[in-house]
Amino acid sequence: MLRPFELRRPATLPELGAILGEHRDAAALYAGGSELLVLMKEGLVRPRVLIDVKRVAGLGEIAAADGTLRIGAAVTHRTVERSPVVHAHCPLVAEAARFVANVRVRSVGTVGGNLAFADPHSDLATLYLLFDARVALWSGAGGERELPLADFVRGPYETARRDDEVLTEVRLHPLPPGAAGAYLKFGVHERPTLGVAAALSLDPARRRVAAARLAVGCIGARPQRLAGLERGLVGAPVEALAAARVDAGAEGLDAITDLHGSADYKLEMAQVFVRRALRLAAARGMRQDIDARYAHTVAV
Amino acid sequence: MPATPTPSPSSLSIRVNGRRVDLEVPTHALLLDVLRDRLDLKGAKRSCDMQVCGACTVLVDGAPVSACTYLAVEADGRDVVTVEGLGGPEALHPLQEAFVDHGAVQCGFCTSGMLLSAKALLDERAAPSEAEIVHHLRGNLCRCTGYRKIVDAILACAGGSGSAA
Amino acid sequence: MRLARELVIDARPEALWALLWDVPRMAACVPGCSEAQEVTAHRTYRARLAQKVGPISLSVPVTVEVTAAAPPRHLALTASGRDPVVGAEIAMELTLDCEAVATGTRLRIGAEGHVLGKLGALGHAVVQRRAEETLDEFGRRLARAIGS
Amino acid sequence: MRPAGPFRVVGRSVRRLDAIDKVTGRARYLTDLSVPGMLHATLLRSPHAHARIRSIDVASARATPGVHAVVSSGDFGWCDPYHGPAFRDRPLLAIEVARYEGEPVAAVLAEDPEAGARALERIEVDYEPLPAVTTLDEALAPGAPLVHSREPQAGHFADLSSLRPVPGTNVCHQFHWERGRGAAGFDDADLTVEDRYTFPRVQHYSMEPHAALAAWDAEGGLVVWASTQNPYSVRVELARMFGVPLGRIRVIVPLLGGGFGGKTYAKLEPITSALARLAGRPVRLAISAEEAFRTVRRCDARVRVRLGLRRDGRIWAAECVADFDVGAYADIGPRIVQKGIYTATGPYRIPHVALHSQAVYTNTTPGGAFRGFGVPQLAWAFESLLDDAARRLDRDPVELRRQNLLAHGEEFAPGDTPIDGKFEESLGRAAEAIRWTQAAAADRGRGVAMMMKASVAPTVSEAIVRLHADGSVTVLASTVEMGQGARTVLAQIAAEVLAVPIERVSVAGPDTAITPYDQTTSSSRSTTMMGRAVQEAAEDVRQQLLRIAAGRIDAPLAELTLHDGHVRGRGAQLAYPDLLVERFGMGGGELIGRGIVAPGRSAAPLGGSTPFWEMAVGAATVRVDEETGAVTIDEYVSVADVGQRINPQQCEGQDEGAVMQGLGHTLLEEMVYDGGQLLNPNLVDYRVPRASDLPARLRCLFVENGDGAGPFGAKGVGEGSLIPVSPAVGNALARLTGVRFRELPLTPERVWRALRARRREGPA
Repeated sequence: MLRPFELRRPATLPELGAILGEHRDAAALYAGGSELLVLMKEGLVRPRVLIDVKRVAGLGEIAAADGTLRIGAAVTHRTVERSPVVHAHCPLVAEAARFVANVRVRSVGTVGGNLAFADPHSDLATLYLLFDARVALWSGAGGERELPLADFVRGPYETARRDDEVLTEVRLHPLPPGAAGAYLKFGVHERPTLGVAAALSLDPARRRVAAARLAVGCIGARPQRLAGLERGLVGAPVEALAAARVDAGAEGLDAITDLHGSADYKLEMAQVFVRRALRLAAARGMRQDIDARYAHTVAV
Repeated sequence: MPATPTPSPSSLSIRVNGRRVDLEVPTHALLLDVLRDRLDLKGAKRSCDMQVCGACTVLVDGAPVSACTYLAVEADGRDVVTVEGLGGPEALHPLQEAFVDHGAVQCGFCTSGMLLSAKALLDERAAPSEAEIVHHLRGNLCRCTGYRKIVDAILACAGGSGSAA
Repeated sequence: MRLARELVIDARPEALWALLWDVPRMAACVPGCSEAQEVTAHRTYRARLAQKVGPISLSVPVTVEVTAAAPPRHLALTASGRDPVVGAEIAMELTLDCEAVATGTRLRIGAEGHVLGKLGALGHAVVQRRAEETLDEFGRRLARAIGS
Repeated sequence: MRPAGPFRVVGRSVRRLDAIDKVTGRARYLTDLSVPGMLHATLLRSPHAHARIRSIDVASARATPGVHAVVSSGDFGWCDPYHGPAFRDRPLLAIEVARYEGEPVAAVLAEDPEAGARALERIEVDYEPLPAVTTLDEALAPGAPLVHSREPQAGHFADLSSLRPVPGTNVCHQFHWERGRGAAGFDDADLTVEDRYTFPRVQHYSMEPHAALAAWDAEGGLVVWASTQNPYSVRVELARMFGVPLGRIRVIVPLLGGGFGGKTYAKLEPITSALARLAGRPVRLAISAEEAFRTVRRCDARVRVRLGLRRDGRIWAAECVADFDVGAYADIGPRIVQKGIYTATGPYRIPHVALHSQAVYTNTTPGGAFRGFGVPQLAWAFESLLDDAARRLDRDPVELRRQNLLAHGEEFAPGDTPIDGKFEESLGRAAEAIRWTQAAAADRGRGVAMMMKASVAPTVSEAIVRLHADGSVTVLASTVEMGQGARTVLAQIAAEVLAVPIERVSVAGPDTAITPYDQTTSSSRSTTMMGRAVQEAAEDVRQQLLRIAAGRIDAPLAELTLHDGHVRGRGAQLAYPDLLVERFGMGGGELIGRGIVAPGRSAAPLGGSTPFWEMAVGAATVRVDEETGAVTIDEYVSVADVGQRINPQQCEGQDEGAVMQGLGHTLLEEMVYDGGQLLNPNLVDYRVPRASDLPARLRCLFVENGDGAGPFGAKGVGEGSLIPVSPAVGNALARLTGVRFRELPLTPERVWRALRARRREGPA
C-alpha cells in the first residue's frame, strides 16, 4: 500500500529541474521504482511529489562514441541486457545485466535508479567501476557536472547527488582492445554478499600482466577499485595470479558485519574471488576455457 | 510531519487480457490492487510484497513485472496479461496443461506467477534449456513443490510449440 | 548495538563536565540535534534528533533522563523517543566517564541501544554504521567545543 | 496384507480436483473473499521484545477519516480474551505487557486498508521496556526475567494436570520418558558418545500469509472464513472465548496457500471475530508476509544426545535432552516437545532410553507446529551422533543402522502401535539409489539419515458420503486443502469404493456447519484417518446400494459387485440412479453414508497409539567449496514407506517439496534476532530455497507393501521426507571433510569457519 503523492512526468530536463528545484527533498526521482516503491510501501520514504524521469528526453538512450559508452539513467537492466551497443562495447555489462535481481526487476529497474539508490548489496556499481565509470548529474541551476562513480557512491544509500540534481547517465570506458574481463558475484541471500570485477591486459606473449583493473563491492560501505593490487600485478606472470593477495589495509578495503556475514569472512571472500576473477579474466585473455562454476556464484 | 497530499485520480486505459478497460484510479494505486479489487482478477497474489517471490507476476507489454510494486498508472496504454488471460478451463494454454499434467501445482498460490513468468520466457526463447529455465525462475518462489515438477512442466513446453499464446 | 569510544580532550575534567551540562553548547556537539531544552535541571532534557540515511529521513523527539551523575567523573543517561512517521523507536543508554590524564581528560563513551521498528529491521548494519559515525562526530565536535 | 488389487482409481496419478482452478486463476483463497459492509483490520505491533504498556492513546487515530474504531485490550471485557491450545496464555491484544517484538497491541478497523494504515501511525503507546529473554540460555539462566508471571491456565485441548510448568521459571512444560533402565543402561555400554546440537528458528513462509474474515449475525451466531488447517479447533477456541454454542459458530475454510503447520490452531481468527463483534460489522484481517514472521515459527532447539553402544554395534542406551524455545506463547509447544523427543532415538531397537524435553518461553515470535513437529530438531542431533558412533566403531553408517533397525511388527514403546512398515527395505532402497557401496569421487561425500514419527493420537475423523440421484457423489470432509492434494485423494478413495469415475466425485470444502468433525489437517494424517473415514462412509453407501440391488436381483449380497456405476450380479446390472428410484419410489432422495474413525486413548506414552508410523530415509551426495564454505547438494534420494500410494504423483510432489523445505533450514534459513528484534522478517533477508537450489538429481522413492493403516494399505506422507535432510547432509559433509557440524543452517560462512578451524588443528 502506498500513501498518496503527486506524480509529475516532465518531458525535458529543464522541466524536471524546475519541479525538483521547487520541491527539493519533498520530491523523489522515480524511474523503475523497484527500490523506491518498496520503501514507500513500508512508509520509510514519503515523498510528496514523485518525478517520473522515464519520459525525459535522452535519459532512455544508449550510445557509444569517442571511446565512451553512455547509458541513460532510465535505461532498464533488460534493455542493457539486450543492447547490441552494450554488447559491442562492454559485453561484460550486458551479460551481468542478465543477473540483476530477477526478471521482473530487470523489466522495470533502471541503471540510474540502481546507482542513485546506492544499496550496498546492489552490485552494478562494482562492475561499472571496472570501466572507469563516471556519472553525469544535472541540475537546473548548475547544468551538468560529471564525477567519477567512485566518488558518487559515498556509502550505504548515500551518494553525492544534491537535492536539486538528477542523475542523467553513466559513462563507461570500454576495456582496451585485447583486454579481458570477468565479473563474479557470490552469496546465498537475495542480494549478493560480494561482487568482484577484474580485467586484465596481457603482454603480446600472453605470459604476463600488462595492465589490471579490479573492483570489489557489496562487502562494505561502498564499492571500490583496488588500485594497489592493480599496480602490483603489472608485470606479474599469469601463473602468479593464483597467489594474488589484496592488502586490505593498504587498499582501505573495509567490510561490514551484517546479515550476509561477518566482516572477516567477507574480507577473506574478497581475496578468494579476486583470485578467481583474475584467473577467469586471464583465461579469457589467453582464449582458454576454464571451469568457473562455483557454488552460489554468478560468473560472467 | 509533512502534509499528506490528497489522492489524485488518474484516468487509465489498459488492455487487460485483450479487452480494453477504462477506469479512474488514485495515482498511488498499485497495479495488483487495481487488478484484484477493481477488475476482480484475483489470479495475481500478494505474498512477499518486495519483488522477490513472484506471486504477483503479470505481463505488461509482454514483460513480467511485480504487480505489487508497480504503479497502475504505468500500465496506461499498455497490454496487461494476467493468468486469467492465459487460458480458460475450456482452452488451456499449453503451459497450463503442462502444469496440470506434471503435478506442478500444489497450493496454487505461486502458480499464476509461475505460469506468466514461464510464458515470458517461452515467448522470448522457444526452447530454453533447463539451466535457462532455472535461471529465469529465480524470482518465482514456491514453498510446496520443490520446483522439480515446475521445471519439468516448463521443459515439456520448451520446444517451440508451447509458447503460442 | 553496543558502541564504545575513547578520546582525550584537551581540557581538565571539570571543564569538560561543565560543558556537558551547558545545553546549547552540548546540543551543538550532537549531530542532528535541535530544539534542546532543559525540563528539570540535571534530571530531564528534551531535544529533537534528525538523521538522514540515504532516502530515509528520521526526526525523533527524544527525552533524555540523567540516571547517574558523579561530578566530574561519571555521567549516565538514557535517551528514548519515537518517530511516528518512519515508525522508529530509539532507546539508548549512554555513559560518559572522564579521567584526568597528563594531556587533559580521557573521555570514555559507552553507548548501548536499539533502533526498533521497520528502520532497524531494514537497515540494521546501516543504522549501526550511522550510529558509529555520529558518535565519532560527537567526539570531534566535543573536542572542538572545549577549545572554543 | 495387501488388499486384492488391482485398483481402478487408487494408485493412479489422477489430476488434482483443483488443478484447473489453480492454473486459470479461479481458485479462491481467503484474501480473494469479501463480504458486503466489510471492515479492514490492521494491527499495531510492539516494537519491544518485552515492555509494560503504560497507556495507549487512540484519540488521534480514531479521528482519522475512514476509521471505524481503534481497539485495545481494554475493549475486550465482554469475552475471555485469552486463547491457546495448550495454555490459554495468548491475549487477543497485549494486556498490560507485550511479550515479543511484533505482538499485536492495538487494532484499527477501517473502511479500507489505507485508512487503517494512516490511523495505525497515530496510535500513541507509552511503553516501559522490560528486561527480555530472547535465547534459551537467557531464558533458562537463574533469576532470568519471566516471560509470563501469572499462573498458567489450561488451554482448550489440554487439561492442566498433563502440563508441567515449572513455577518461577520460563519452563512451560516438561516431558520425561524412560525405557529399560534409562540412563543406567550406559553402565553396560562399550562405547559412549555424546554431543550437542542446535536447530535454528525458521519460518514456514507459506506463500499465502494468514488471514481471517468474521461476521456475526443478528442472533449472535458467528461465521468465520479462516486460513486454518483445523477449523474445528478454531471453533472450540471461539466458542469458549465468546461463550457461544459450538453449533452457532461456522468456520469455513477456502483453499490455503500453503500451511506446513503454521496455520494449525487459532491464529488470527480470535482477534478477527472479536473485532467483528465490537464493530457490529464483518471484519477481514489479512496480514503481510512480514507479519507472518511475527505470528508463528518453528521452535528452535538445543539438544544433547548421548549414545551407548556395544562393541558388536548394538545401540544399547540413548539419552536425549532437548530444550525447545516456544517463544512468547506456548501455542502447541508442549505437544511439540513431547512428540519431538518421543521418537528422538529414531527407528532403532534400543533397550535403554532416557528422554527429557522442555518447552521454554522466550520474548520472541511464538513457536508452533511446523512440518515434522519437533522431530527434525531431534533427528538432526541423533542421526548426526549415530554417524559419529559408527566412525568410532569403524563401522559403515548404513550397516550400523541396518543392524539396529526395528523390524516390521516390533514394539517401539509399550502400548503403542507396533512398527507398521519395513525400515530395512527403505534403507536398502536409499543406499542402492545413492550407490552407497561404490566409492564416491574424491570431492564428494555421501551421507544417510533416517527418521520415524508418530502421528497425532488419540484422534478423530468423520466423513459423510452422499450418493445423489444421478449417481454422482459428494464427499463431505473437513480436511483442508492446503496444497497437499488431500481432496483429490479423498475423491479417489470414494470413487474406488463406489466404482464411479473420479469426475463424478466432488469433495465439499471444510465448513463446520456442513462437513463433519475432523480433528486437524496436519501430522500427515489425512490420507490415513480421513481417508479411512471416507472409505467407511463410501462403504456404508455401497452396502446400501447392495441391499437395494439385492431386492431387485434376488441374489445374496455376497454375489453382488459394483462396476462403473452399476451393481452387478447374476447376469443383471442396475445403474445407481435406478437403484435410488427403487429405494425412494421416485427420482429424488439420496443415499448417505457415514464414516467415523476414532481410535481413542491408549496406554501408549503419549496417551494414544499412533495410527501409523511415518517412516523415511534420506541420502545425500554433497560437495563443498573449501575456499568459500558453500555447500552444493549434488544428489538427494528420499525414500518413504507409505504402504500404498493413492496418488503417486502427489506423493512425489509432497516429498520433493519436503526435501526442498528441509534443504532450506539445512543450508539457508534462519530468523536472526538482535536482542529481541527480528532482523530479517522479509524475503530479501530471509532466504527460502529457489529453483536453483534443486539438487542436480533429486529422486523421491516409495516403499509400498500395502501395510499401512489407511485405506487400501496406504498411510501418511508429507512430513517424513523433510526430517532426514539435515542429518543426511551433515553426515555427508562430515564424511567429506572430517568436520562434524552441530549448528544449522550450514551457511557458507559457518562451514568455512569450521573448515578453517580443522585446517588449523590438522586432520581429524
